Amino acid sequence: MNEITLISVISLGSLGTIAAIILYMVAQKFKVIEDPRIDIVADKLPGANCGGCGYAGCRALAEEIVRKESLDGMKCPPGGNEVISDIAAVLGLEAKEEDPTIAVLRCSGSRENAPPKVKYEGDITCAFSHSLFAGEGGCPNGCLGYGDCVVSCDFDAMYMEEETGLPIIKDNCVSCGACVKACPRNIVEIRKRGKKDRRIFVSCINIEKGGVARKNCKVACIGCGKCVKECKFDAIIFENNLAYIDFNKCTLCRKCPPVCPTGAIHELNFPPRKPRPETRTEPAEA
Amino acid sequence: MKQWNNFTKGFIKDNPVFILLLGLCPALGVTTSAFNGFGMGLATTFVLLGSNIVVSIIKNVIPNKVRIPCFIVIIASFVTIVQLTMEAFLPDLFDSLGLFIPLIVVNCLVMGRAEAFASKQDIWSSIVDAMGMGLGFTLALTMLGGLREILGAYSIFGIQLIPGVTDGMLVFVLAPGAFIGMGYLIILFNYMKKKTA
Amino acid sequence: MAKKESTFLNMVVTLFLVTAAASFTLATVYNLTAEPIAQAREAKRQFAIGQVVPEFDHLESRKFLPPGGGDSLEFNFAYLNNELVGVAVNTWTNRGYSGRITAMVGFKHDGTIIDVFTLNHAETPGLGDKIEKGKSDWSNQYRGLNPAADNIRIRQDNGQIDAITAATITARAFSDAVQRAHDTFAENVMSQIKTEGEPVL
Amino acid sequence: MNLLTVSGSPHVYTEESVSKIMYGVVLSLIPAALVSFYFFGLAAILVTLTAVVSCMFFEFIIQKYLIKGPITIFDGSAIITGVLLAFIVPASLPLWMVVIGSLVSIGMAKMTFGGLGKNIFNPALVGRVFLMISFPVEMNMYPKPTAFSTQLTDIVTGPTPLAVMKEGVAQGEKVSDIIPEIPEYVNLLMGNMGGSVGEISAIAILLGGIYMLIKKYITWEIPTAYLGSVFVLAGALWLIDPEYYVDPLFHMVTGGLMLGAIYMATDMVTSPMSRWGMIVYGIGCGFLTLVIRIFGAYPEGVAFAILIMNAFVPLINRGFKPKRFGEEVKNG
Amino acid sequence: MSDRRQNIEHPGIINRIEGNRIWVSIQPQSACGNCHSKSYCGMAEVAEKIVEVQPPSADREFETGQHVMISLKRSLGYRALFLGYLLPFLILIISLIILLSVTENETISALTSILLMVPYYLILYINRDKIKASFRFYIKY
Amino acid sequence: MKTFKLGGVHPPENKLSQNAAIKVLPVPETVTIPISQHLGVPAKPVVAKGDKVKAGQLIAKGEAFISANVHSSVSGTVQKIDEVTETSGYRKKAIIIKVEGDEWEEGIDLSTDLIKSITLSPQEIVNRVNEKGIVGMGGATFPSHVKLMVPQGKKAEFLIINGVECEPYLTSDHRLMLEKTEEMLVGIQIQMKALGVDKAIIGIENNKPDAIEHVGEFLSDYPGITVEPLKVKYPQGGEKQLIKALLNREVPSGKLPIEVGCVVHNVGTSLAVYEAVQKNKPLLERVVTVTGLNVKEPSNFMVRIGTPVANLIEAAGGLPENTGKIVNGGPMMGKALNDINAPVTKGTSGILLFPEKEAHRRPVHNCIRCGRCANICPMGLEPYLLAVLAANKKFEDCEYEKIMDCIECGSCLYICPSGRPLLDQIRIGKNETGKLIRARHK
Amino acid sequence: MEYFAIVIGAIFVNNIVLAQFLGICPYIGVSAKVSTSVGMSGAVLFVMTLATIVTFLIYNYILEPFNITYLQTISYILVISSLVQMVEIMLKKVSPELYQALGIFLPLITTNCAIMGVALLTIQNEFNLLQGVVFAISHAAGFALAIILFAGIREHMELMDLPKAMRGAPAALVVAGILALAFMGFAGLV
Ligand SMILES: Cc1cc2nc3c(=O)[nH]c(=O)nc-3n(C[C@H](O)[C@H](O)[C@H](O)COP(=O)(O)O)c2cc1C
Ligand SMILES: Cc1cc2nc3c(=O)[nH]c(=O)nc-3n(C[C@H](O)[C@H](O)[C@H](O)COP(=O)(O)O)c2cc1C
Ligand SMILES: Cc1cc2nc3c(=O)[nH]c(=O)nc-3n(C[C@H](O)[C@H](O)[C@H](O)COP(=O)(O)O)c2cc1C
Ligand SMILES: Cc1cc2nc3c(=O)[nH]c(=O)nc-3n(C[C@H](O)[C@H](O)[C@H](O)CO)c2cc1C
Ligand code: SF4
Ligand code: SF4
Ligand code: SF4
Ligand code: SF4
Ligand code: FES
Repeated sequence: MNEITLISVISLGSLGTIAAIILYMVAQKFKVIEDPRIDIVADKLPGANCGGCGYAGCRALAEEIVRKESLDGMKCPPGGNEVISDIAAVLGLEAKEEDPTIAVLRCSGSRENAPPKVKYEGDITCAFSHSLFAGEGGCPNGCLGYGDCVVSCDFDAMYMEEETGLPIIKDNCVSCGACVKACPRNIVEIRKRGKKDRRIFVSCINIEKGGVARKNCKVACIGCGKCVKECKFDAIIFENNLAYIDFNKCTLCRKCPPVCPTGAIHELNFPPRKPRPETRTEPAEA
Repeated sequence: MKQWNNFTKGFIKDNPVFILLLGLCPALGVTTSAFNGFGMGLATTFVLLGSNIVVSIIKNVIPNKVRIPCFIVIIASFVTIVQLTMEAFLPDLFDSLGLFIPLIVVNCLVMGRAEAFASKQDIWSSIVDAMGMGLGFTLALTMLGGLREILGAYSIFGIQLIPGVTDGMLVFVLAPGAFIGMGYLIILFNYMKKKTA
Repeated sequence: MAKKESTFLNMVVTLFLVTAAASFTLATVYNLTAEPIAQAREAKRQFAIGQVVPEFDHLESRKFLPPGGGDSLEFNFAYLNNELVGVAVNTWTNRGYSGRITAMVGFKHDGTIIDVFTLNHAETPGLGDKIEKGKSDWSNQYRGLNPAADNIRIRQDNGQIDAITAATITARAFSDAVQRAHDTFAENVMSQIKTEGEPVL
Repeated sequence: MNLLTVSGSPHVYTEESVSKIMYGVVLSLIPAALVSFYFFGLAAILVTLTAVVSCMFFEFIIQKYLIKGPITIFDGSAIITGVLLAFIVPASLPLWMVVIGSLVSIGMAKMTFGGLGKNIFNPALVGRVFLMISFPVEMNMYPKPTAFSTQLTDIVTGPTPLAVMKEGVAQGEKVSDIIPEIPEYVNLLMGNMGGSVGEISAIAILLGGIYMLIKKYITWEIPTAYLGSVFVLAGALWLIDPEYYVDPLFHMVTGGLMLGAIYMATDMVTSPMSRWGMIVYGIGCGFLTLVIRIFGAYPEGVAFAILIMNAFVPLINRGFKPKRFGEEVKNG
Repeated sequence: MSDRRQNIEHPGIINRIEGNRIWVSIQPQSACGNCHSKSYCGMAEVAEKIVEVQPPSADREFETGQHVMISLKRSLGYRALFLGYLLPFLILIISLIILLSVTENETISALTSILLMVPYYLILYINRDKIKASFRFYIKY
Repeated sequence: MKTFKLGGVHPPENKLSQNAAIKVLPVPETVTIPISQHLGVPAKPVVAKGDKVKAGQLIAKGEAFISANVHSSVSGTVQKIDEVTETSGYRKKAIIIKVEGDEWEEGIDLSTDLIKSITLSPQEIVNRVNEKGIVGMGGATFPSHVKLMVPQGKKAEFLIINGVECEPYLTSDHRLMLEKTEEMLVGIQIQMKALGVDKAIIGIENNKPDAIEHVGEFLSDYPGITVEPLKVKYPQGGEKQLIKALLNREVPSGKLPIEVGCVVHNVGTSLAVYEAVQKNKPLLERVVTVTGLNVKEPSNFMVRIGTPVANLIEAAGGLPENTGKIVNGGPMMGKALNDINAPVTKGTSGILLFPEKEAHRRPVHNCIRCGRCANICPMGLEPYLLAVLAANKKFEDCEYEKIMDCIECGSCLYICPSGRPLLDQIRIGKNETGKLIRARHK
Repeated sequence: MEYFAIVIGAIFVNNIVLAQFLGICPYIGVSAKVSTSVGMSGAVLFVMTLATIVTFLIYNYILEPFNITYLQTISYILVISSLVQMVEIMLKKVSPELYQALGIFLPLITTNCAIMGVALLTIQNEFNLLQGVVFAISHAAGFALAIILFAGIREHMELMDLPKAMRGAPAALVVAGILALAFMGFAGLV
C-alpha cells in the first residue's frame, strides 16, 4: 500500500464517516414515516388524479386507504372494481364489489325537440347562460348545450353533438363525477351501468307542470304518472311533476318506456323491440 | 419478457430525459455534438451500471438507515473512476465534457435507480435496468446532440453534411439551442409515447 | 430491503468500511491511471510543440515572466542534434470573448514566427473557435511574420492580420497572445542568441 | 320575425376591433416602408414581402395542422410581425434566412404559446435575435443606402453608424475623430445611413408613431419612458466624458431605437398593462439598451433589451396594479 | 396554482389533538418535488413536518386524520426565510469580509465565520419562544 | 366640470326621446304584478284568486327588513296567483289582475296640486315610504326606506340626488326633471328631513342643459338643494362615481355610501317619495322610455306597473320588422328580454329595441392585452385578469383582485377590441367568489 | 473591478441556469409560484455560499496538500449533502416554528448540480476565498434572477391556456431558450 492510498483511505474514511453520521442523524430526525404501503397502493391506482374518489388525488386516496386500513366506502371510479380488489389483495383486506356506474344525461331537449326561441350570445358557458336566462329552448331546467360538462371531462368521454346541441356520453366514461359538478343544472347523473350496460331512465328533469313543460319541449316528462302505475317494482318515484327511476330497484323489465306519452323514458343498449303497436305510443307527435 | 420490458422501457416510454425529465443539466450542457452526447451517455451508463451492481450486491449488509450515505459514496466512487479513466484514455472527450462528469454524482437518474431499483431487486434485474435506463439516457443525449449538431454545424458525428459549409445555425450550438431543441424533443417523445401506448 | 439491524456501532463500522473500500479502490485506480494521465498530458504538449517548431529530438523548458506582467510563460527550447531549431512558447491572453485563451507559438531564433497552435479556449463554437487549427486556416496567417517588423495586429487595429468574420474580439485577443509571446521572447531570449542553431541557456 | 337575441349586458360595443387595430398599425408603417424602399430598393421590397408571406404561411400551417384551431391569419397580427421582422434585418439578407426568421417568430415565439395575445416575447424580435446569433456574418452586413437601387446581388455593404462608433471607441479613438466617418444628423434623421430595412428613418417612424398615438393604438408612456431614459442616461455619460461617450442625440437617431421604442416595446401583448408598469418597463428597456450598446459586445441592444424586459412583464404586472377605487380613502 | 393571495397554504393532515391544541402534519416537497418523476429520484426526500396550529373558532370540530388546509401569512413566510437563511448568510459573508481584511488569513476567516453560525443559532434558540409566538398557523378549511 | 377620475367610457348618446313629453299610457286589460320587484326578500301575497282589488290596494306584503310592499296598479279581479314566465324565461310568482274600471283606494290624493308643507316626522316619513312600497328607481330597486334610516354610529351629511341618467338612449329621468320638477324637489326635501341633512345635491350630466336650467330656476324656493352639472361620461350615475364626482369622496371598497356621509337616491325615487308622503300614493306607476334607432316614435310613457311590454312598444309605433334584441333598461346595464309580453316592473326605466344588425356581440378573439379594459374600468380593476381568473375557477385570486368591487357597469365589455365576454365571466366570478366569502363567514 | 467582473459575469453573461445549464431541475420544479421561487433563491444563496466556503477549505487544506485532489468529487458530495441537511436540522432544533414556517413556504433544498457545480467551478477558476465567495453569491443571484423571472412567466402562462402539448416542461424549456437568447445580449459585458 503506497502513501497516496494510505492518505486517501484515512482522510476519506474519516471524512466519509463524519459526513455519513451527519446524514444518518438527519435521516433519523426526518424519519420518513410514510408507510411504504402507500407507495404500493398509489402505484396500483390509475394516477388520473381526477378526484372521483372524493380525495384530492390518487395519492391522497392511497394514504387514506392505508391509514384506515379498510376499503369501506373507498372507490376509484376510473379504476373500477379491478383496482380496488387489486389493492385489497395487496393489503390483505376485503373489497366490497361496487356496481359499476356511468354518467347519463337526463335531458333530451335537442334543437329539434326543444326548438330555440331566442338566440344566446356571450360567454359560451352553461354557467353564465344559466345565470342569465332559461336557455334558448325556454326550458328552465333543460340542457343549455354549451358543454361545461364536456370541458370538465378529463377522460375524453364526452363530446357535443353538433345537430342536437346535446352532450353525448361515451362508453369509456369512468364515472368520475366531474361533469356532474360542472353542470349548473344538475342534468348529469351517475347511475348504475346495469347488466350488459343496459339502462332505463327518465331523460328529463323539468319540474314544471306538464302543459308548460310540453310547450317548450316535445319530449319532456309531463308528469302524467302512467309509468308509475306501470312499474311493478315501485322503482319509479313521482315528485314535483317529475318521474324518477330508482336504479337500485329497477329490474330493467322494460315495461315503462312504451307507456310514456312523450317518450321521455330512455332505454339503452337493449335489443330492438318487437313491434307491438297496441302498447306502443309514438314518442311525441310533431 | 419481463426483463425485456424492463430493458426497453427507458428508450421511449420511460425515457429518463424526455419523459422523466431526469438529469436535464448534463443533457443540455454537453450535447453540443452527437459524439459528446454519446460519450456522456456512456459515462453515465457506466456509473449507473457499476453502482447498481454494487448496491444490489451489498444491499443486505448495509443497515437501512445509512443506506443513502453509502449509496452516495458508491456512486461518487464510480464517477471518480470514470473521471480518471477518461482523463487517461480519452483526454479530448474529457475536456469537452468538463464539469458535467463530476456532476454525474448529483444526477437524479443514478441515485434514483440505486435507491428505487437496485436496493430492492436482484442483481440481474438491476443490471438490465441499469443498461436499459443508461441506454435510454445515451439515446436521448445522442439525439439531442445530433439535432444540435445537424442544425448548428451541418454535420453529424463530425461528418460534414454539406461539403464546404461549416457554419450552421449557430444558435443550436449555443445555450438557447439546447433549451429549444430539448423543448421540442420532449413534445416529440410525449407524442411517441402516446402512439406506442 | 436491507435486513440488517441498525445499531450505532454497526452503522459507523459499515460507513467506515464503505468509505475505506471506496477510497482504497479509488486510490488503486488513481495509481493505475496516474501514468497514462501524465502521458496523455505530455503527449498533448509534445504534439502542440511539434506543431509549431520543426522536428526536434530534445526539449528544454524554462519559464519567463512577460514584460507586461501576469502569469509566466513556458518556453520550450527544441533541439535537433543539439542545434536549436526553434522555441515553442506557451502563451496566453485574457482578452478573448470568453475566458482565457492559451496557445503555443513557435519562434525562430530571430523572432520570426514559425507557426501558432491554439491549446485551450472557451470561445464560441462556430465563431471564435476558428482559431483552432482543425476548424479553419485562419491562424496560418501568422506563419513567417516577425512581430518585430510586421504589425501582427488585426486590420481593424491597423495591423495586417485579417480578423475572423464576426469574431473580431477573438482575433484581436489571439494577436495579443502572440504579441505577448514575442515580447517575452525578445526580452529574455533573443538577446542571447547569437547565431542560428546555437544552444542557449 | 327572426329570433330575439339574449345576451348579458352591455348591448353596445365600440367600433374598434383587433383587426382594425392591426391594420391601422400596418398603415402607420407605410412611411417607414417607403423610405426604406427608396434607400434599399428592390431588395427591401423583397425582404418585406417574403417575411409577410412566410409569416402568414407558417401561421396558417400551424393553426391548421398542429393546433387544429380556428385560422386567424387575416387578423393582421402576422402581417405586422412579418413587416417588423423584415424591418429589423439587413436588406441584403438571403431570403431563405428571412423565411427561417419568420418560422422562428411565428412558430416558436407565437404559436408555441397559443397564438395572438398569449405569447410572452415579441415574436419579431425573437426572430431577429435568433437570426443574429445564427448567422452573425449575414446579419452584420448592411447595404449602403442608394436611391432607388434595383440591385439584388453584390450590394455594397458597410457598417452601421453604431458599429462604426463602437469599433472606433473600442480602438481607443476619440468620439470627435469618429464623428466625421458618420453621416450627418440630417441624414441620420431622414434615414440615409446603413442599417436594417425599416429602422433607418427616425422621421418616418415618428410620423407613424404619432398616427398610432392619435388613433390610441399605443399610449405615450412606453415610448416616452424608453426614449427619455436613453436620452437622459446617454446625456449623463456624455457630460462625463464627451470624448469617450457619444452625444445622446446620436443614440436617438441611429440603430433601431426609434423603431423599437415606438413599434416593438409598445406591442400590447408583451408589455405591461398599467401606466406605472409601462413607465418602469420603458425605463428598463432604455437602460438595458444603453448598457448593451456601450458596454456589451454588440453595437445595438434594442432587441435584447426589449426581450429581456418582456420577461419582466409578468412580474411588473404583479407589482404595478392600477389604483383601485376606494383603495386609499382621502375624503375632501 | 397562481399566487396572488396574502397567505401561503399547504395541505396537511391532522396528526394529533389534545384539548385545544391541534397538530397538523405536512409534507413539504423537496426541490424536485414538483417534478412528476420524483419516485425515481432519490434526492426527493419526503420528510414529514408537524406543525402546531392556532385553534380555530370553537364551533368547528376536527378529528385526527382529517385533511385540512393550513395557512400562514405570506409576510411570515418571508420572515422565516430571512431568519432562517438570509440573516445567517449576511452574518457569514460580512464576518468573512471583515475577518479577511483584518487577518488576511483565509483559513482563520473562513473557520471563524462558519463558527459564527453557532452563536447565531444559539441566539435563535434563546429567542425561540418569541419566534414561536409570532409564527402562527391557521386552519383554513 | 366635475366628474369622477378613474376610467369611464363615452358610448354614443342617442337620446332620441329627450324631447318627447311624458304621455300617460292607457291602462291595459290585464296586469301581471310580480311579487318580487325589488332587491331582497320577495313580498307575501295578501290577496287570493277572485278577490276584487282597487288601484293602490296592498296585494303583497314585504315582511322582512329588506323587502318592499307591492300594491295593485289597477282595479279589477285577481285572476290567479301563479308562476309566470318572467323576462329571463325563469318562472316567478306573480299576481295577475284582470282590469275592471279604474277605481282607486280611499285616501289617495289624485289631484295634481303641489303640496309643499311637510307635516310628517322623520320616523313617520320612513314608515310611509316603507308602507307605500317605494324602491329605488335608479335600477337597483333597493327598498328606499332602508336607505333613509341612517345606521347607528353613522351620520349622513349629504343627500345626493341622481339625475345623471348616464345610460345612452334613456330619457325618463330627464323628462321627469323637466315635467315634475317641483314634486321632485319637495320629495327631496322630504328625504332631507327624514335623514336630518341640510344639504342635497342634484347631479345632472351636461347633456341635459335644459334640465339643469329648469331645475335651477326653482331652487330659490328650496333651500339646501343645489344642482351640479357633470361631465358626460359613463358611468357617472353609479353611486360611487357620483359621490366621487360631486364631493371628491371615495366610498371605501366593500362599504356603503353612508360610510362617507352620503345617501344617494334617484330623481324618480324622489318623485315617488313625494307622492307617497304628500299624496298617500303607493308606487304603482313609473316613467318608462321606449326607444331605439328603429322605433317609429321614441317616447316616454307613464305606465302602470304590470303592463305588458308589448303594449308600450305598440304605443311607440309598433314593433319594427327587423328587431333583433329587446332590452329592459339601458344599453349598458339593461337585461335582454326573452319575451315581449313580460310586464313592466318598478325597476323598468326603459325599453330599448335594437335592429337585428346591431343586436349581436362582436366576434371573439384572444385577449390582446391591450389594457383598455383596465384603463376604463371606473373601479380601477383589471377586467381581463378577473375574467381569466374566473374562467380558470381561481376564485380566491378573484377575491384578492377585488372582483367584488365590480359594479357591473359593462364598460369593459363595451371597450374590448377582442370582443371578450369580460363581464359575463366576471359575473360568474362574482357569484362564486361571493359564495366563497359567505361560506367563510359561516 | 475584478469583483465587478465576477459579479456581472456570473449573473448576466454566464448565467448559471441560462448559459451553464446548472440547476435545471429546480428551475423547472420550483418555479410554480413567485413567492416560492423567491424563498428558494434565498435558501440557495445561503447554502451555496456556505458550501463554497467549506469546500474551499477542504480543497486547499486537505486535498491539495495531501495530493489527493482526485478525491474531490466524492468528498464534495459527502460534505455538501451533509451540510445542506445539517442546516435544516439545526433550524429544526433551535426553532421548530421557524422551521415549520419555512416548511410550508419552501421546498426542501437538496444537493443539486447548481450547488455542486459552483463549488467545483470555484476551484477550477483558482479563485481565492473572497473571490470564490463573491462568485458563489453572484451565481446564486443569477439563479434567483432566472428562476424568479420564470416563475412570473409561468404564473402568467397558467392563465393563458397554452396548447396542450406545450404545457409543462416544453413551455418551460422554450421560454428558457428565448430567455437565453435574450441574455446573449449581455455578451461581452465583461
Ligand atoms: C453568442 C455569441 C457568441 C459570440 N462569440 C464570439 C466569439 O467567440 N468571438 C468573438 O470574437 N466574438 C464573439 N461574439 C461577439 C460578436 O460576434 C461581436 O459582434 C463581434 O465579435 C464583433 O466583431 P465585429 O467588429 O466583426 O462586428 C459573440 C457574440 C455572441 C452573441
Ligand atoms: C344589504 C344592503 C344594505 C344596504 N344598506 C344601506 C344603508 O344602510 N344605507 C344606504 O344608503 N344604502 C344602503 N344600501 C344600498 C346601496 O348602497 C345601494 O344604493 C343599492 O345597492 C343600489 O345601488 P346601485 O343602484 O348603485 O347598484 C344597502 C344595500 C344592501 C345590499
Ligand atoms: C354603472 C351604473 C350606472 C348607473 N347609472 C345610473 C343613472 O344614470 N341614474 C340613476 O339614477 N342611477 C344610476 N345607477 C344606480 C345608482 O348607482 C344608485 O343605485 C341609485 O342612484 C340609487 O338611487 P335609488 O335607490 O333611488 O335608485 C347606476 C348604477 C350603476 C352601477
Ligand atoms: C402597437 C403594436 C405593436 C406591435 N408590435 C409588434 C412587434 O413588435 N412584433 C410583433 O411580432 N408583433 C407586433 N405587433 C403585432 C401583434 O401584437 C403581435 O403579433 C403579437 O405579439 C402576437 O401575439 C404589434 C401590434 C401592435 C398593435
Ligand atoms: S363523462 Fe363525466 S363521469 Fe364520465 S368520465 Fe367524463 S367527467 Fe367523468
Ligand atoms: S348537461 Fe349541463 S353542463 Fe352539459 S351542456 Fe347541458 S347544461 Fe351544460
Ligand atoms: S363591469 Fe366591472 S370590471 Fe368591467 S369596467 Fe365595470 S366595474 Fe370594471
Ligand atoms: S380590452 Fe379586451 S383585449 Fe384589451 S386587455 Fe381587456 S380583455 Fe384584453
Ligand atoms: S440535473 Fe441539474 S439540477 Fe437536476
